[in-house]
Amino acid sequence: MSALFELRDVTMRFGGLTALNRFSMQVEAGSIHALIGPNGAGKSTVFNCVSRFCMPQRGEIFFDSRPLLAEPAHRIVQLGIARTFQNIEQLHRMTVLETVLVGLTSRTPRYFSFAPGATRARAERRAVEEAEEILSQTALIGFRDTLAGELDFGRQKLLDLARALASRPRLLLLDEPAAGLRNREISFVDSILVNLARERGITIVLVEHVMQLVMSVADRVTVLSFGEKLAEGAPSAIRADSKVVEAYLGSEAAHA
Amino acid sequence: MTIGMKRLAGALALGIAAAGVAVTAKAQTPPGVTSNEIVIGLFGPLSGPLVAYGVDPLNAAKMVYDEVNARGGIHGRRIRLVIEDDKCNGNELVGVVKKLVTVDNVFILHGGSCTAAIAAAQEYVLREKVPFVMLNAAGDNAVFPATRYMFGSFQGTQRVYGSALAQFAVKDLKAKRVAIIVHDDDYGKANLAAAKAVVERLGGQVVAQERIPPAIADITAPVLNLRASKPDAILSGAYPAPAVLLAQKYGEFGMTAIPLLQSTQGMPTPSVYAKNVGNPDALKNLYHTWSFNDIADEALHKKWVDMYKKYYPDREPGPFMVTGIPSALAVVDTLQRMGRDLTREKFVEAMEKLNLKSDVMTGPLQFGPGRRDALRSVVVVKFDGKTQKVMPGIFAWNGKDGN
Amino acid sequence: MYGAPPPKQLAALGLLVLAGFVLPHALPDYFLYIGNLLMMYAVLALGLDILLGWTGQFAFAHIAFYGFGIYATALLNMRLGIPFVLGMPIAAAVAALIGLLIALPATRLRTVYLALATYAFAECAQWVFRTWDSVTRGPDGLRMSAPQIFGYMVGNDRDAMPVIAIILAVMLGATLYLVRSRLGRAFCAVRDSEHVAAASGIDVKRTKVLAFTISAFYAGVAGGVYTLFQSFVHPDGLGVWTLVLVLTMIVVGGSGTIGGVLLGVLLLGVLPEALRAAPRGLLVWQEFAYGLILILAIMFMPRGLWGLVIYRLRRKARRGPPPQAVPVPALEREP
Amino acid sequence: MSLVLQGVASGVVTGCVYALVALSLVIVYKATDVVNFAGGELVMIGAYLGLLLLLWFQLPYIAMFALVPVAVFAVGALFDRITLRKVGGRALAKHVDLVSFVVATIGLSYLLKGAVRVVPFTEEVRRLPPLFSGPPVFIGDVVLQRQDLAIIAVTTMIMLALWLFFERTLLGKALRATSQNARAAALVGVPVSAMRMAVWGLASAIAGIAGVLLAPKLLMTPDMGAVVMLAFAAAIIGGFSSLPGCVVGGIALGVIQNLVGIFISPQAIAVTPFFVIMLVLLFRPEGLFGESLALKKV
Repeated sequence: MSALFELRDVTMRFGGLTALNRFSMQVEAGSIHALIGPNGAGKSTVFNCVSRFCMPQRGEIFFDSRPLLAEPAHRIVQLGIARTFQNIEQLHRMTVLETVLVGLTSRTPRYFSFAPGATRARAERRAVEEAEEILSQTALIGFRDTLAGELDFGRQKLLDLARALASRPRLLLLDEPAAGLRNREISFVDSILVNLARERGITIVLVEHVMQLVMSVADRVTVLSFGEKLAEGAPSAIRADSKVVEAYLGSEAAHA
Repeated sequence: MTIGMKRLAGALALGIAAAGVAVTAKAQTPPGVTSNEIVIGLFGPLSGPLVAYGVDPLNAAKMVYDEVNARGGIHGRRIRLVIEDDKCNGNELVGVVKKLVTVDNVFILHGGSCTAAIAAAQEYVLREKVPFVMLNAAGDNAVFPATRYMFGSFQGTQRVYGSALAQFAVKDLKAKRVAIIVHDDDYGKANLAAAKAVVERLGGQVVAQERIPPAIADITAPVLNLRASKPDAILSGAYPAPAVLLAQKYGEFGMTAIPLLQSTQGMPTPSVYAKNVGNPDALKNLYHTWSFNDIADEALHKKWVDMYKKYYPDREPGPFMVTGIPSALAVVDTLQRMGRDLTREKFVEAMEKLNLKSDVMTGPLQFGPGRRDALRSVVVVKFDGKTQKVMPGIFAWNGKDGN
Repeated sequence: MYGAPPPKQLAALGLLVLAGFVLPHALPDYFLYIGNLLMMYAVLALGLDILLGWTGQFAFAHIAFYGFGIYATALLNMRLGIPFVLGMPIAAAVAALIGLLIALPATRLRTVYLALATYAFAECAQWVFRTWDSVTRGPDGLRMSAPQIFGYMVGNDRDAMPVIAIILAVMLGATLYLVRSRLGRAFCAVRDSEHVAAASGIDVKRTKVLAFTISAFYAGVAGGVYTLFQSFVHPDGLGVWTLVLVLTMIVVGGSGTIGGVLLGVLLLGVLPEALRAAPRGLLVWQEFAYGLILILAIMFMPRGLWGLVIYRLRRKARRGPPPQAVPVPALEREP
Repeated sequence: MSLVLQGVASGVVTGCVYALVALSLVIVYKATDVVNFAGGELVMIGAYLGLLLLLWFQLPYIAMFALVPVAVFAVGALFDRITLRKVGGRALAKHVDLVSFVVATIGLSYLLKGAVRVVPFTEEVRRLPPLFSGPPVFIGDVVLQRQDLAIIAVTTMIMLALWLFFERTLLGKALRATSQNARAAALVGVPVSAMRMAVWGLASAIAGIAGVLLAPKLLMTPDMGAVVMLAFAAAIIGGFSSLPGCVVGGIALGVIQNLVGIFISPQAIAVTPFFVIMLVLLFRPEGLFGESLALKKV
C-alpha cells in the first residue's frame, strides 16, 4: 500500500468553531479519491490546510512522506500539489492564456525581469507554447485572449483546472469542479478527470456534491461530517452505508 | 504609428518655423514693448486653497493698470495684461512664468502670492534676466538674499513684523522676558529669527519659542508652554485660524495680564478676528502690527474700495484686496519715471530708485542696490475688539536683524 | 502579458528619445517645461501603477520616495559633489531600499490599513523634509544647483529634455519588459487573487515586497528627474495634492495599463494648461470640476479612458463569430 | 502638574471631536467597506451649512442644530445612491472596489471643497457661535469652556444612541446584518442597497453634527476637512471596526497630541497622528480593539 498523500490527526479550529477534528485520511497514488459531506463539514478546510492558507492546531500532513506543514504556501505547488477553487476565484483581469502562464510559474525560469535577450525570449516562447497546449486540451484555446472574468461560469471552472494542470502536478486537489455545471459540461469534466488519472497517472482528491460525478469516477470515497470522518470505502460501499445515507445522502441519494 | 509620425514631423516643422520667427522678432524690439503697448504678465492664485490671497489682489492690481490706461497710459503706451492662475503651486507657477516669458513675450512679470512658489521660479527669472515684481507675497525667501531681478514684499517681510513687535514689546512695554509663537514654516522661521535678534539686541530675553503646525487643532499645549515660561509679553506670528485659537486659549487660561502681540497676517480683518475670538476679555491687552493706512486714514482706504466696487460691481472686496495695489503702483511709478526708452535692464535700474509714498501703506516703498524688499516700517495698533488705536511711532526693521 | 514588447512599442521609445533631442531646438521654454514635467510625472505614475494597478496594493507612500529622490539627488550633488549619473541611481536605489523596509511590515496589512499606514508614512516623510533644517533647509526650501552630466551642465529645460527623454525611455522600456515577465504576471495574479497566486506557486509576500521596492525605485528616479529641470524644492510640493494628482492620472487614464497611465499623465498634465484659455471667473471652479471629473471617471470609465479605447478597438476587431460560439467537445470516455 | 492635567483635559475634549468624525468613518466602513476620504468635507459642509442657516436664514440655534444633520444626511445618501451604487454594481474583484470607492470619495472631497470655495465669504476664517456660551468652568486648576462640556455630552449621547440603535432596533440589526454579510442579508429580505444608503446618510449626519460642534472650537475654512486624518488615526487606534474603540482612540489621540506638545515639541504635534497610525499598525495590524481577521472563505 503506497499512500502518496496523508492527513494524520488534523485538527483545525477557527475561533470557537472546530472545522476539522482529528481527521485522518490516506490517498493512494494514481487513484481518484472523493471527499464528500454536507455543507460546512470541513472539506474545503482540508484543502486550505494543504494549501497552507491555514495552520492546523494539531496533526500532520504528508505528501510523498514529506511533512507539508513546514512548507510555505507557494512551495506546495513546487512539491507537486496543485489545486482548484470552489468559488470561482479567478484572475479576473488576466487573459485565459496569462492565467495558464501563471499556473506555469513554478516551471518558468526566474530570469531577470528587466533583461531583454535570447534566454528570456526562448523561455517566454516555450512557456506560451506549453500554455497553448494545455488550453487545447481543455478546449479553451478559442478564448486564448479573453479576460478570465468575462468567461462563462463553466469555462471559468475549466480554466481553473487548466491553471492547476499547468504545474504538472502529481496530486490534484479539485474543489467542486462540477458545481453549477450543466450535464453536458459535467460529462466533459468527468472525461477529463478519468483521462488525467488513468493516462497521466495524476492522483486526484475531489471535493464534490454532484454525486453523479463522484460515483462514476471515484475509486474511493471519504465522508466528512462536522469535521469528523464518518465513513470511507469504495463508492458502492458508501452508497450502501446506512450511516452515510442518513447523515448526508438522504434526500440527495434519490436524485443520484 | 505612421500617422503619429507624420503629425510629429508636422509639429516639428511648425515649431522650427515658429522659433525662427521668434528669433528674428526678438532682435528688433525689446520683448513685450511696442510703440503703443507694454505687456505685463500678471498672475496669482485664482483657484485652489489659497484663492483668498489671489483673486481680489489680482483684481486690484488690474484695476490700477486699467485706471492708468483710462488716463491715457504711460508715455503714450497702454498697458496690456496677460493674466494667469498659478494656484500658489511651485510647478504651476514656474510653468506660468515660462509661458509669460517665452510664449507671451511679456516685458516684466508681476505676480505671485506665495513665497515658496515664487522661489521655485527665481533661478529661471535670473537666468533669463526678466524683472519679476511680486504681487503680494511677504517673500522673505525670495528677497533675501537680494537678487537683481526679483522685487517684492510691498507689505513688509516677516522680518519687519517680527522686528516691530519685538521693538514694541521691549521698548514700549518694557518687557524683559519675551515668549514667541510662530508657524512651523518659512514665514514663522523668518518672523522668529528677526524677533529673537531684536529682543536680544535690546537686552531682553526670549524665554519660549513655540513653532506650531499651521493646521493645529488643539493649541492647548503650546499655550501652556508659553504660560509656563512666565513671559512679560507674547509675540505671535500665527496665521488667522491659529491666531484666533491662540487668543481664545490665552483668554481661557487667564493670561490676559500679559500683552499679546500679533503679526498682521493673523488678523486680516480685525473685526472678524474679534468676532471669531468671541471673548472680549481676551482682547484686553492685544496689539498688532499693521502696514496699511486704513486705520490712520480711512478716507484714503475708502477711495480704493470704492474704485474696486466700480470696477467689479458684483464682488465685495475681501480683506486682502488692498494688498494687490502697492506693487501695481510701484510698477506704474517706475514705468512713469523711465520715459519712453524701455528695456528690462533699465526697468531694474529704475525700480532700484523707487521711493514711493503710496497712500495705501504706512511706510514708503523703497528699493536700492542690494535691497529688494519694499516696505520696512509698520505701525503697531492696540485693538480692544471694537476700536483700533495706532500706537505712537513707526517701527522699522534695520535690514540686519534675523538675516 | 507575455512574450516581448512589440517592435512598434520599442520604436516609439526611439521616437521619444529622438523627440527629446529635436524639440529643444524647435519650441519655446514653456512647452519644453511642460514636456519635462509630463515626462517626470510619467515616471512617477508608472511606478505608482506598478503597485496600485498591477499588484493591486493600495499604497500611498509613493510621494515620500519621490521626495526622497529629489532631496537625495540634489544633496549628493551639492554637498558631496557626486554627479547626477551616479547620484540619481544611488538616490533611487536608496529609495528602493527604504521601499523594501517599508514593505516588510506593510505587506502584512490589507485594504484600509495598508492605505492609511502608507499614507501616514508619506506624511511623516514630508514632516521630516520640513523639519530637518540642517539637511533639507526645512520650510525655506532647498535651492538646488544645476546637475552635471559628463561635464555638461543641465538645469534648464532645453538641456534637460534629451536626458529626461532618455530616462523615460529606459524606464518605459523596463516597464514594457517587466509586465511581460514572470514577475509581471505574478503582480497581476496577486492583484486578482492572492489565493490563486499562492496556489500557483507565487510567493505572495515576496511579490508584494518586490512591487513596493520597484515602485519606490521609479519614484526615486522621478525625483532625480525633477532635479534636472527644476531649481528649487519645497516640502509643500511633496504633500497629498501631488499624490492625488498622480492617482488621478492613473485612474482617469486606466490603471494597470501602460498606455492608460501615459494617456492619463498627458491629459491631466495638459488640462490645467488648456484651462488657461477659460474665462477668469470660472477658474475658481477648478477644484470643483476636478472632483467632478474624478467621480464621473470612476462612475463611467471603470477601466479609465484607455479601457474605453481598447474596448472600442476590440469590438471592431470582433467582427465575425464571437468566441462564445466554440462548442465544448464531448471527449470519449476511456473504456 | 496642573500643566499636564490641563493638557489632558483639553485633549479629552478635542479627542471627542476626533471620535465623532471617526464614528462616521467607521460606520461607513463597517457597513459598506468604503474608506470615506470625504469624511472631513462632510464635517466642513455641516459647519458651513450651520453658518448659512444662522446668518442667512436667521434660524434659531436649535433649528439649525436639527436641520444640519438632515441636510448632510441627504448629501451622503445621495452620494451613495448616485455614485457608489454605480461603482459598486459592476465591480469585479474586491480590491478594485476599494480603489474605485476611495477615488470616488476623494472626488467628493474635492467637489465639496470646491463648491464651498467659490463663495468669497469663505475666504476668511469664520466661527460658528458655540452651543453654550458663558464663563469657563473650573475643575480644580483645570479650565474648560462650556462648549467643551457640550462636546463631551453630545459625543456621549451620540455614542449611546448609536449603541442602542445597533443593538436594540430592528433597523439597526438589519444594518449590522448587512455589514456582516450582504448576500445573506439580502436572502432574508433586508433591502441591502437601501440599507447602504441609510448608513451613508447616518454617517454623514454624524459628520454634520461634528461640524456644528467643532466649528466653534476649530474654526472654519474650506480646508478644515483635514481633520479627517486625525479621525482616521483615532479609528485606527480603535481598530476601525469598533464604535467604542473610536471614542477611546479619539480621546487617546487628543491627549497624546497635547502631551507631545508639552513634553516634546509643538512642532511634533502635526506628525503625531501619523506616527501613531504607523506604530499601531506595526504592532497590531488590526488596531488595538480590532477583531483579528478571519480567513475569507475560499
